[in-house]
Amino acid sequence: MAAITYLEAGRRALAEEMRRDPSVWAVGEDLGRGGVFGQYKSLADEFGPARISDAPISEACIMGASVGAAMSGTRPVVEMRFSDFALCAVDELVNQAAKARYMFGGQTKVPLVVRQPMGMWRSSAAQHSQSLEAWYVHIPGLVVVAPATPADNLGLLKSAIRCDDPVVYLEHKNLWTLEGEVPEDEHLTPLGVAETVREGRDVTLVTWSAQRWACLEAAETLSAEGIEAEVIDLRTLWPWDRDRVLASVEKTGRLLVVQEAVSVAGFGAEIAASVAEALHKRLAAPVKRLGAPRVPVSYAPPLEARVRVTAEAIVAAAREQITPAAA
Amino acid sequence: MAAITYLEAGRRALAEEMRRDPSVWAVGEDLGRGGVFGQYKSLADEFGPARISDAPISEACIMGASVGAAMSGTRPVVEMRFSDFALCAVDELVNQAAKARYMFGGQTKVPLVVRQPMGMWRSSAAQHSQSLEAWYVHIPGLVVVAPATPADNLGLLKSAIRCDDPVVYLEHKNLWTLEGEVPEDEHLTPLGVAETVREGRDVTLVTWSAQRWACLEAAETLSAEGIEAEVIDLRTLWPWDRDRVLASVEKTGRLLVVQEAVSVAGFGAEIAASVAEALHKRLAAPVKRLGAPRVPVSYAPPLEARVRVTAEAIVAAAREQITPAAA
Amino acid sequence: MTPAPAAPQRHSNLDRPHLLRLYELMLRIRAFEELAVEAQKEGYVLGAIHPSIGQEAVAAGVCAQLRRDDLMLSTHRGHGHTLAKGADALAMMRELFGREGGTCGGKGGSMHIADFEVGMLGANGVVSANIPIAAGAAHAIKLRGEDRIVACLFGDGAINRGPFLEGLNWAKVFELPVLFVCEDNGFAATTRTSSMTAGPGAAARAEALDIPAETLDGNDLLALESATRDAIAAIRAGGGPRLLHCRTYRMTGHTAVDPAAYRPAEEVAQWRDADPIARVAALLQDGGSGSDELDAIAAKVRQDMEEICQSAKDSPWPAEARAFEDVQDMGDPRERAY
Amino acid sequence: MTPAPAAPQRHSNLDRPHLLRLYELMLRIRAFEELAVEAQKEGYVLGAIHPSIGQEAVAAGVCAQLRRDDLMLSTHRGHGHTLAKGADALAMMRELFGREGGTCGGKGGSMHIADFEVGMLGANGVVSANIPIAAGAAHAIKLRGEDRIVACLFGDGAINRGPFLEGLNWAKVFELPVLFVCEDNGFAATTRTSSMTAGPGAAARAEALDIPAETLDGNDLLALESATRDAIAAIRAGGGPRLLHCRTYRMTGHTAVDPAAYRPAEEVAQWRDADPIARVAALLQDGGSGSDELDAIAAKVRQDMEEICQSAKDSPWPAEARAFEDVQDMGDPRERAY
Ligand SMILES: Cc1ncc(C[n+]2csc(CCOP(=O)(O)OP(=O)(O)O)c2C)c(N)n1
Ligand SMILES: Cc1ncc(C[n+]2csc(CCOP(=O)(O)OP(=O)(O)O)c2C)c(N)n1
Ligand SMILES: [Mg+2]
Ligand SMILES: [Mg+2]
Repeated sequence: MAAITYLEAGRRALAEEMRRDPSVWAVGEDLGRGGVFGQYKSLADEFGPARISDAPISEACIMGASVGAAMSGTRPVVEMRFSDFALCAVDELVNQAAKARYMFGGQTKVPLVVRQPMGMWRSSAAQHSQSLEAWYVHIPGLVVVAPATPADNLGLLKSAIRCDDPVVYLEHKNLWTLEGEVPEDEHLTPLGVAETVREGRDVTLVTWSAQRWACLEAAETLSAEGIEAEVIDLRTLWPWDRDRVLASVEKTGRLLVVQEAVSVAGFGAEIAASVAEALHKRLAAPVKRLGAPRVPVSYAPPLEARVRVTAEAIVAAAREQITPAAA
Repeated sequence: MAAITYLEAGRRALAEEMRRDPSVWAVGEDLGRGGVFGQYKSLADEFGPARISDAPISEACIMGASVGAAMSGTRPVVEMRFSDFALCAVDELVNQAAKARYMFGGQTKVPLVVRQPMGMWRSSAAQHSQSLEAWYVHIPGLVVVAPATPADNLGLLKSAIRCDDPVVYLEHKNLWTLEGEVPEDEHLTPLGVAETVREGRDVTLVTWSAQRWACLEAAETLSAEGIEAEVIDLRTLWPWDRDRVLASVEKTGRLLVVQEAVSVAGFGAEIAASVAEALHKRLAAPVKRLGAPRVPVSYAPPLEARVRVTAEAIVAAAREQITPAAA
Repeated sequence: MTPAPAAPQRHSNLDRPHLLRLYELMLRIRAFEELAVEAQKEGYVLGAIHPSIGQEAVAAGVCAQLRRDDLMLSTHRGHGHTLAKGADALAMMRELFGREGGTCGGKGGSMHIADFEVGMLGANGVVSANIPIAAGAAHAIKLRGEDRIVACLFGDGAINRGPFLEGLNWAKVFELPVLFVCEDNGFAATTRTSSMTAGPGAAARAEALDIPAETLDGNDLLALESATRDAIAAIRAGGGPRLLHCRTYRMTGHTAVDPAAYRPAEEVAQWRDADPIARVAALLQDGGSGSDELDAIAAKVRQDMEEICQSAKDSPWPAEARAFEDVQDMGDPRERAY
Repeated sequence: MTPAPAAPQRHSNLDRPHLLRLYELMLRIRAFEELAVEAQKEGYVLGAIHPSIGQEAVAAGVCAQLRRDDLMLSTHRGHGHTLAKGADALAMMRELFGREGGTCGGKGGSMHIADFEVGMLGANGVVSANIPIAAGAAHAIKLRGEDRIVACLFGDGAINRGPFLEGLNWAKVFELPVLFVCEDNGFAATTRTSSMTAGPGAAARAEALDIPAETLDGNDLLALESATRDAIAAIRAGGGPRLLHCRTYRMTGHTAVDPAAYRPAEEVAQWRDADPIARVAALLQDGGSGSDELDAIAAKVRQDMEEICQSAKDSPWPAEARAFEDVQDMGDPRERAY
């Protein structure tokens, strides 16, 4: 084991897969100089500019060309820079990549990975801060992944690159510098399998991406109060690990979904609804979601902070589920 | 009262608002010849080609230009032809139209209406059949409307045009030829207000758009069996009429959400989750959603039909909520 | 509004057997579409059909010259291209009827016909969306060091969408083996394209990107063949992308059910006189084919196609379970539905 | 790689008072950005800053010539344009610091500065997205029969995105009053734009759409002024859109924290010698301004800007409730959150 950053883990994953499989290549703006966050640093030295390819500012074509390249014997890793810019390439991702295999009756597959750095990070404001995982989960044909740790960014990115489906791969910008232990040998995290990060008997916190850390912090605080929260990091949002979540809520009787995204019509609604459908009788308290209010993200630090889901908010919500305030 | 089609109702709404307010104009491909479904037929004769404007096949620019025109003293009605093609204009709608007012600190508003004919219709296949209302509900800044009757297509489109927010206006292609009574005088349907289409005590069916009709058909069948379903047509999906839905489920104790869209991470999840959160104790049965499986829409009629939510499926689900099959 | 320019004949000595094959191909394309339109009237085709009647020279002059292992991407108006690339007419007709055994198992329909066996990577229901995909297929070819090329067909309306610029720029920046073909029939649905297009069009826009381009009479089979041959040779030799701008006309409405009342009758008549199939027939007659010979070919083609059409009509529907197949490897598409 | 071309001087008789005003404006822009960068180092600016240091002639030569009621759309690198259009420097600096009283109340930051009072309809965080918006603002002007124009600034990297094509085509098809300005600093972030751009660039692409275009030394204030004046006159007279392609250079990295190690030092040095402010100073000296006079202006500008910066630092944060304001009229943005 060695401690590396989340960013470095992604870099290592790509390098390992490119060494292993000559059909893997990466394409995006500025990749030759390491990419906007340095995720591709020095990869062009090892793999050359054809396989670590620069691109014009043409998100639609970066995505569309990758669809064509994926249908023609290569496995592109597509860098969108900020998940917000993927909105310039939605036809290509949703109408083309996600549907080609089905529309064409199974004649082709579209094995590409779209890296979309997501989330709030240092006053990035409304056009550089979005978390739109719910959109992609809603689209048949797509796999959706959102790693929260360096080990998972290594193991999930490698699995995503090996997956024959188009994968929307959501790294969180606020985690780039996070350090964590990572196996030195080949490390693959299976897609579709959640991690139970902490066991507990009183309430199940279901989360993904950066909110994993807020949940863990909240769980510590709750534990000091005698409330044991089970924390599940979904890691893959489609397919999500339904069995794991249901088993946990079966045990705890309480579900709190924690997401950074806007709560309204967010992915948390899917989980809350699914659990309410499946475990109504077992629930000791109503299912509950925490997420952002339905507002764009502000630039000013106090306004940006105002829409974050904090550990304190999680603690308060969990407490409330266990001991409802008098109405 | 006179019976007109859903399509004609939309045409009348636009004509009335254009007569009333010279700043209203419409823009989209083929509008000068009536638009792809005839929704704009002969409007260019009355209003001229500048106000019923053709457009190049440039969805991104149709949307983007409308954002600029909306910020500059006009009220564009934007025709996207098929909601699927709006995916070529997502940056313009989501990153620009929806966020401009907020990002710019309230200096401007973006009063535009994006007409996006949606839904399954006669073997239109995967790129001409989508229902993506959940996406837009998730985006702060947008209003989302989905009329199901001629009267509502008249009254809601007029209200949408008068609204100062960007409105995603989802007409259902399968309803174009539907006839219904419409007031002859000015008729405005308020945004954000659901319609209780049928009262009932046993189960609440919440729906919108074309599924209103499947729900009504199902309610008839159920009624013959002694099950009285209350049918609520939301009409506006954001803001949705939460109070109406909660009051109904408070009464019936059961919620069944019926949607044409893919169920996973669909808008129905928001409603189901919200009701489960708010009314857990009151629920006599688990909340339940009906929607499409997570597959693209097929061309072949039997495969297309396979993913529709039918009246029979609604009846079966409602029955099951009332008398659960032995486990 | 202007009639197709009378392009100079490039081939002095005619290869009659070759021309006969292309003549037959054009007739097959037309028979395929005429029968498809009839079948739609009879209720066999529920989705939209966009006929290419009048545009068959582009299919025969361009697409038929690709190698089988070359790739091709087409549009909503792609039956001709697809037949010319070698796809099976019965599988295509079945696809239009939504039947088992269709090119896409009935899941795509006319607008999504694809036949990967012959390098046909798909029609597309989204105008211009095939352009970046074509660039990407060529990118893969270059990465893999192959000598294949990609042909990308699109209409005159497609050049006003962003992916046209992005895809052409991409192909030129990476010097990719793509033959771009603008099949300019003067209209985008009901809109006269010139009214919504700034500047002279596809060729000028390509040239502004340093992509060599040529404007052609799109109803002149020989001119198209010759220009295509040159372009393909240059592309295959590593010369980067090229564009052919082919001016033709759509003899039907935008879809089979569009009466196309927005076009002056004289204009339609003028172009009817420039019918590409009739022009090839005239060439063949000049070259020595008797009208009997030509009529016999036409009759045979028609009869074969009628059999194909009947066979498609008799084909079974896909099993319902197919609705859930070929979505993706990961996850159960039925989860939480119903 | 090539240095800015030495453009021929167009103004023979210099309007010195006017030039002094533009000189002062350019100094103000530079002082604004230098202080913003310093403030970022001190932790006052959390978001990204994209300085336009070295590019001030475009702001002064183009944007300063717009009428107050003309409209303008800018980019992520828009401080200079915005100051030249007449926005208040204190409100802008507050915006960079995320404070109450910022142009957008602190909600936008550097990449979303807008000042509708002076016709500045917004910087944009999405490259090229301002181009269709500008076309639409001009569309509204035409629909309303006004004589205003819209200026739309974008970088050389922006011309490879689809909205560039779509927006220019739109403006030409509808003959709209837009002045497109490509501020070509040779780079798109860390990428030398020429490496990812096919053909000669913005002007050639505009001309392929029949939009008159001119390529200019973007560090030559007088050349820019003269070309802009002509273009604006033609546009205001109803002549449809025009494009100016201004070749300049970014003296800093892409953002204030980018060391820009990807550029050869000689290239940077060459362009430093072509500093647009120094060039105006030289002109003024030729025209009779003493270096004392010029130094005094510079000192005054710097001092004013330091006061502004200090005042911005002392400004209060926006109240938290502002997070929920100005989202939209319909619906409660707090619903179901927390
Ligand atoms: C992005 C997009 N916008 C609109 C449409 C609807 N549409 C289908 S075909 C067509 C006209 C296309 O014109 P052109 O490219 O000239 O091809 P043609 O139909 O003439 O062959 C339009 C507008 C579409 N399919 N995709
Ligand atoms: C659609 C989109 N893609 C990528 C980015 C990231 N980005 C911001 S500025 C920039 C470079 C833009 O280059 P150019 O247009 O030349 O403007 P300059 O920065 O040189 O002024 C890039 C790639 C973005 N903001 N929007
Ligand atoms: Mg056409
Ligand atoms: Mg630049």
